[in-house]
Amino acid sequence: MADLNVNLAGLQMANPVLAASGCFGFGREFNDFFPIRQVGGIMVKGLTLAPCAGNPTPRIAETPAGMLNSIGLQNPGVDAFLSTELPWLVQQEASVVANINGHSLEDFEEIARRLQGAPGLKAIEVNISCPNVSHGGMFFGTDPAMAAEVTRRVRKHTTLPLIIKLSPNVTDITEIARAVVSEGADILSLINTLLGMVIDIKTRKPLLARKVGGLSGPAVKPVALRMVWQVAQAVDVPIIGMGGITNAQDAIEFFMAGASAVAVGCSSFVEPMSIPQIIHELSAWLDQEGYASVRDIVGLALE
Amino acid sequence: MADLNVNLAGLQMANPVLAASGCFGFGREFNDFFPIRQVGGIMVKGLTLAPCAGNPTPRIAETPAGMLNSIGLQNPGVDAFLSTELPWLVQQEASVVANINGHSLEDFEEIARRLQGAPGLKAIEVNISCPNVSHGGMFFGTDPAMAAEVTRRVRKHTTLPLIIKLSPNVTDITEIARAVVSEGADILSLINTLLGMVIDIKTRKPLLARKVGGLSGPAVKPVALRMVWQVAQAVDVPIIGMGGITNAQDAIEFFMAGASAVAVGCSSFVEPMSIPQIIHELSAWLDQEGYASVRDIVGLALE
Amino acid sequence: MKAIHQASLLKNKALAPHLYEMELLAPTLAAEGKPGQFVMVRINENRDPLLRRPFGLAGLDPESGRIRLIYQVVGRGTQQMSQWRTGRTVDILGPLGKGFTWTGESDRVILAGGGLGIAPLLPLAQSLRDAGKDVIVFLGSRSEALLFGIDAFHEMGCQVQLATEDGSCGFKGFLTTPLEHFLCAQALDSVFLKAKAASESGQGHTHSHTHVNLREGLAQTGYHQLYACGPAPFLKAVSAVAQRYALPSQLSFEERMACGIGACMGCAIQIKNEDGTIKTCRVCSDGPVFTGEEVQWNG
Amino acid sequence: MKAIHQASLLKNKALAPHLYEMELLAPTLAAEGKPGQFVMVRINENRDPLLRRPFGLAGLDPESGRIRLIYQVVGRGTQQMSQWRTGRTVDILGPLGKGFTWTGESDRVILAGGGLGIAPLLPLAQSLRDAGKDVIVFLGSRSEALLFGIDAFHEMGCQVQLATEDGSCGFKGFLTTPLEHFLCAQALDSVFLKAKAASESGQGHTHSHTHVNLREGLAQTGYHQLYACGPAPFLKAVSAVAQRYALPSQLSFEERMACGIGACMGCAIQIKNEDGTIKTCRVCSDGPVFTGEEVQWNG
Ligand SMILES: Cc1cc2nc3c(=O)[nH]c(=O)nc-3n(C[C@H](O)[C@H](O)[C@H](O)COP(=O)(O)OP(=O)(O)OC[C@H]3O[C@@H](n4cnc5c(N)ncnc54)[C@H](O)[C@@H]3O)c2cc1C
Ligand SMILES: Cc1cc2nc3c(=O)[nH]c(=O)nc-3n(C[C@H](O)[C@H](O)[C@H](O)COP(=O)(O)OP(=O)(O)OC[C@H]3O[C@@H](n4cnc5c(N)ncnc54)[C@H](O)[C@@H]3O)c2cc1C
Ligand SMILES: Cc1cc2nc3c(=O)[nH]c(=O)nc-3n(C[C@H](O)[C@H](O)[C@H](O)COP(=O)(O)O)c2cc1C
Ligand SMILES: Cc1cc2nc3c(=O)[nH]c(=O)nc-3n(C[C@H](O)[C@H](O)[C@H](O)COP(=O)(O)O)c2cc1C
Ligand code: FES
Ligand code: FES
Repeated sequence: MADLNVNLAGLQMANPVLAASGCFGFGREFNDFFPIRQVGGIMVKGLTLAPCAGNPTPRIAETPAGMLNSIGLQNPGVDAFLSTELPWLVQQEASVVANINGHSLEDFEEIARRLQGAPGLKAIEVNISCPNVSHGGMFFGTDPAMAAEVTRRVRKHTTLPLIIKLSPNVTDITEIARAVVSEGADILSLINTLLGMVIDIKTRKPLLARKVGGLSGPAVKPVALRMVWQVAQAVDVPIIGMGGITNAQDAIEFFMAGASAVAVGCSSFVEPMSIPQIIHELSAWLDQEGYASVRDIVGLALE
Repeated sequence: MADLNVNLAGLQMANPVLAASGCFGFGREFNDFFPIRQVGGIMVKGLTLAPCAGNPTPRIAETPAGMLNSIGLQNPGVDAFLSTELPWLVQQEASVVANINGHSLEDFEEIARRLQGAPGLKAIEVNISCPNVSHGGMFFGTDPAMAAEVTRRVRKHTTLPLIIKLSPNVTDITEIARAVVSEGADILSLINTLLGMVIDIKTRKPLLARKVGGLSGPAVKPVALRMVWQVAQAVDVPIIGMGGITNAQDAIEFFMAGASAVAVGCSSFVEPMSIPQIIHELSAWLDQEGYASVRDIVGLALE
Repeated sequence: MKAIHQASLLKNKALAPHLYEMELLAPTLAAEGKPGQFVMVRINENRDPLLRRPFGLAGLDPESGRIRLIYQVVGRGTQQMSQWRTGRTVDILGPLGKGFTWTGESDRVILAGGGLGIAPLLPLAQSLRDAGKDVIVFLGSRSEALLFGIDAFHEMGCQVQLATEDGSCGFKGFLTTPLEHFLCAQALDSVFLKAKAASESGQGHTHSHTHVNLREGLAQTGYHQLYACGPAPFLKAVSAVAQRYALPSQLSFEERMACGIGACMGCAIQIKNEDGTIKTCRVCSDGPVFTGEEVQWNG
Repeated sequence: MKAIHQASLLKNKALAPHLYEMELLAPTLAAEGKPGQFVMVRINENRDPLLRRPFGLAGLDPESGRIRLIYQVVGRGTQQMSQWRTGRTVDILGPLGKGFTWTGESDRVILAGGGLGIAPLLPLAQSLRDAGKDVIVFLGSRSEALLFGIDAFHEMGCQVQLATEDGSCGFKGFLTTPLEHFLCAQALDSVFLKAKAASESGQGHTHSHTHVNLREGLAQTGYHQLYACGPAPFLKAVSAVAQRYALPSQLSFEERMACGIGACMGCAIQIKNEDGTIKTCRVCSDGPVFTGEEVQWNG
């Protein structure tokens, strides 16, 4: 049996398959399908300082081999997370990563401050790439200076492994990657969603109430993989790769492109058992190919 | 019968459905399936100054609802186009747009110069967004100043309607759009391909010989549509929208997002009859919905 | 328990143009599913169409292990479903959502179904009849061809009233009109009876408080609950009628869904808390059934 | 004429694990297709998998209107094809490419097929036999289970020689070894005969120019053409053998394809011009058959 353990800059996980933020809620729904402690790490739904009701519906549009969402960070707020969701998750022995979102630099700082010392919390993922909010959101992630500044601010307030989640909606993702690593990012996660749109030709209007939304799913996989491969060559920190992973083969492509771990997003919607299935298939493939550890395949496709 | 005629800044076409560059060769292959004069406009395979052999194989990789290509502008060169391909196309009564590519600013100028006055040529499309060549290519299209400079140089040498083809691999496509319009672009076409990658987990290497390639097909449609919608709000010139169009419904979404014409790319590979089918379905839909002209639906989904 | 089922397709037949009935062998689902719950159907093993499609449970037979779906061909997914041949394995996720609820009392209930919203009322009516209730069903659609289930409701011993927009069958117009007539008549009857009783005992001033009395009137008829399913504007209209008669309603909603299990927050609906504040709920897991009283209608 | 055909699936059966034979009713294709040409099969009506899959024509029967494909399950597309049931309509584009060519002479030809490359040799052998030629077929694969068509070749009156990598059948090793043995033996025979004749007439110096004589030798045997189909390394090896004996070869190539009709430039191959310069050709429309002499092998 191949060793699935990974340690990403202090983020120790029993296996390298995480649940992507916003695609696994706070784990409760999936516990009906399998024990959620089986997930390498759960990146919970994006947290904001205050509770957030999100955007009007429709918030979901199907696209070829993908989907758009414009949820808009609907979540109970960081305090409810700390009082209700986190303890429940820890009780399930889940490995939890908090995904944090701010409308301002101060928001990010304040959330990080509140999370500091939270029992059982394993890491913080800073979402500087949400395309679905008007203030902040992706704006922080498309400008290197701004991305660096968010990182610097959050870094001050947390001793946890710090993950910065990058936006694919940029000309040069390596520039942003370098900027946030230079300010103390321990880990990079990518990609968040690509900005997209669907028009309802019956109503002659954008289908989503918010007009544009974030594209994810298999459709984006080639873009995500390319970006992971580029970033892996540009910086020296571990990468959590995501974007369109639906099976172990997809995951293996990300490892070979240089990711040390992967996250599964909207595949969990289509197949609630996606994550345990991928872990199982990954392990079987490593055995079959004679690898002792999943760490042995990281970066194989880099020159 | 709804009127399908369009006139984009002097580029007059019998219908608004073009063949996207690189996806229709020089028309010969499709003439076996239908008379190619039925196509609104044929954007021929990207031309370079000298003949070009392109990249090593594999050059094609399938992706979820899409494909990567790394052809690398294989073409017989602008002179062979003028002596052999263009006359044949004109003889077929095809409406021809030359897609031009340079490794340097001088290349672009020289090609434009040689095309000036070519009998039957209807417009020039400047490809500043090819992701598959090492010199020039996409590099010209991801920097607003560079994009503006290419436009300015080509503008000097052509009296034909000037189309600039934009790259989607940018943080803000409206910035590039504005830059090229300010230097005399008559029409914008978008999107070219998104940079992507596939890894062959058997060989542990990128599947394409060139490692990365351009993603196109239905997968990219939501991104293309969003960009057309953004650019339509940012500039005042007509837009040729493309990216993942496989049927009239897709095309109508692009019109509603603000495109005055659309181009069909890799759908022609899967269904050689795509273009005439789309024209036919589009016409039927316009009749059914009571529109007198396709021009009446342009921009309906803009606020 | 929510689970993925590999169901065998037993029947897939057209009821009307674009309207299909599907029967599937899925014993666990048939045993555990409740009226008002739904399932999500995977269209194929590929990644396009990507998402599962939600359909209300339109029939539940624990004995034969069968479930029924009734669906309309509106897009690519349902188009493909309509081509499926019997014998095929269908990948379905369910049962999902909370479903309708009812009390143990043998009172009288009203069901209102608009278009495809008729489907989930079929197993509901059965359960309500099994619980010993009087059931009257109002069915509305664009035209006669799109109505279905009428015989089934009759066989269960329900009263049935019809409305079609084109008048091809039953009342010509929206279902809310006969519904309102019915409620009004019932209430008037009881008000009249009460008034008669009162006047007979010499305490009559019936004409001054008509409206209040109509509300009270209905309460006395034994109608304590209305169940409705259909498009949002239909639910809104039905719920408005019900509220005029102080009739509690349970409404089953539709919304675009990615997961169907409460994880993606895609299917939001605004719900009023007791204190009047608004919370965002999930149609898939907090619903799809909400009470007419708690829904915050927008627009 | 290249066209899209809606063919009816008549047969789809496993020949060996992961190896299938498909028969389709496609009269125009069956009438117009030529050995060495191929078709592109659409996997489904959705957009994933997006691209058509190329398969060589493995059987052409103009009389019954049938064509045959023989395919191996290697990925998602072929996996799904293997599940198709008879009666289904299959969307195929063809005939594509240029196919093999032959002269009207009733000479002798050699066929070499590696793995799935055996498939297009079946209709080729038939046509060559019909043209009155002597045909010897060399078939190679990893192991016996993956060989097919042997009986068919025999029935056509071809000689058949086998090679398997694991030795489960015929020569143990690559097909190039028996092929080379055969050519060598043939050439030696004819050289020997010539030498014998020469020495009998007193002009013998046979031992000094062995190699040149072997080449000339083969030419005198009546073998003027080799046809091969299989993976690129196989073609390269076969073509090297053929060139040692100055035997002209026609090789059928595979490359990843998007369009199959010559429009996308995806399927490039480097071909030498007469003057030694290199041009880039398209496997799909300029090929898939190229001569061993013109191919520029890389690596
Ligand atoms: C809880 C629930 C129960 C339902 N029960 C039934 C039923 O019993 N019978 C029936 O015919 N229909 C029912 N619907 C509607 C049904 O889900 C849609 O008609 C169906 O998903 C359309 O799929 P399509 O691929 O044919 O259409 P497309 O337009 O191609 O679908 C594209 C996307 O939009 C979604 N979508 C489109 N229309 C709707 C809609 N009205 N509601 C939700 N999502 C939609 C699809 O699920 C898919 O994700 C129900 C919907 C919900 C939410
Ligand atoms: C001219 C020609 C003739 C062929 N004839 C036959 C035949 O008679 N029998 C047979 O079994 N196979 C044949 N092949 C190979 C066959 O096309 C592939 O095995 C098939 O496309 C694999 O599809 P998949 O979806 O199962 O694999 P996947 O790996 O999922 O396919 C992914 C993509 O890669 C392409 N691809 C994968 N392998 C190959 C390959 N070897 N050659 C070209 N494209 C490939 C697919 O077409 C598709 O676009 C031929 C190929 C060519 C070019
Ligand atoms: C419905 C939905 C909600 C999401 N919410 C968040 C979020 O709150 N925070 C975040 O960082 N990313 C969010 N994402 C992005 C995912 O975490 C992930 O980066 C993206 O979906 C790509 O992965 P996938 O293709 O596997 O879905 C969301 C994605 C979806 C589909
Ligand atoms: C095989 C291939 C070759 C292409 N070659 C060119 C080219 O030479 N010049 C160019 O401007 N765009 C080229 N493109 C991009 C297309 O013109 C088009 O912008 C893109 O494919 C998006 O459209 P689609 O999704 O409909 O294919 C090429 C695309 C493909 C798939
Ligand atoms: S559909 Fe995902 S939460 Fe309801
Ligand atoms: S596959 Fe398109 S040119 Fe050959």
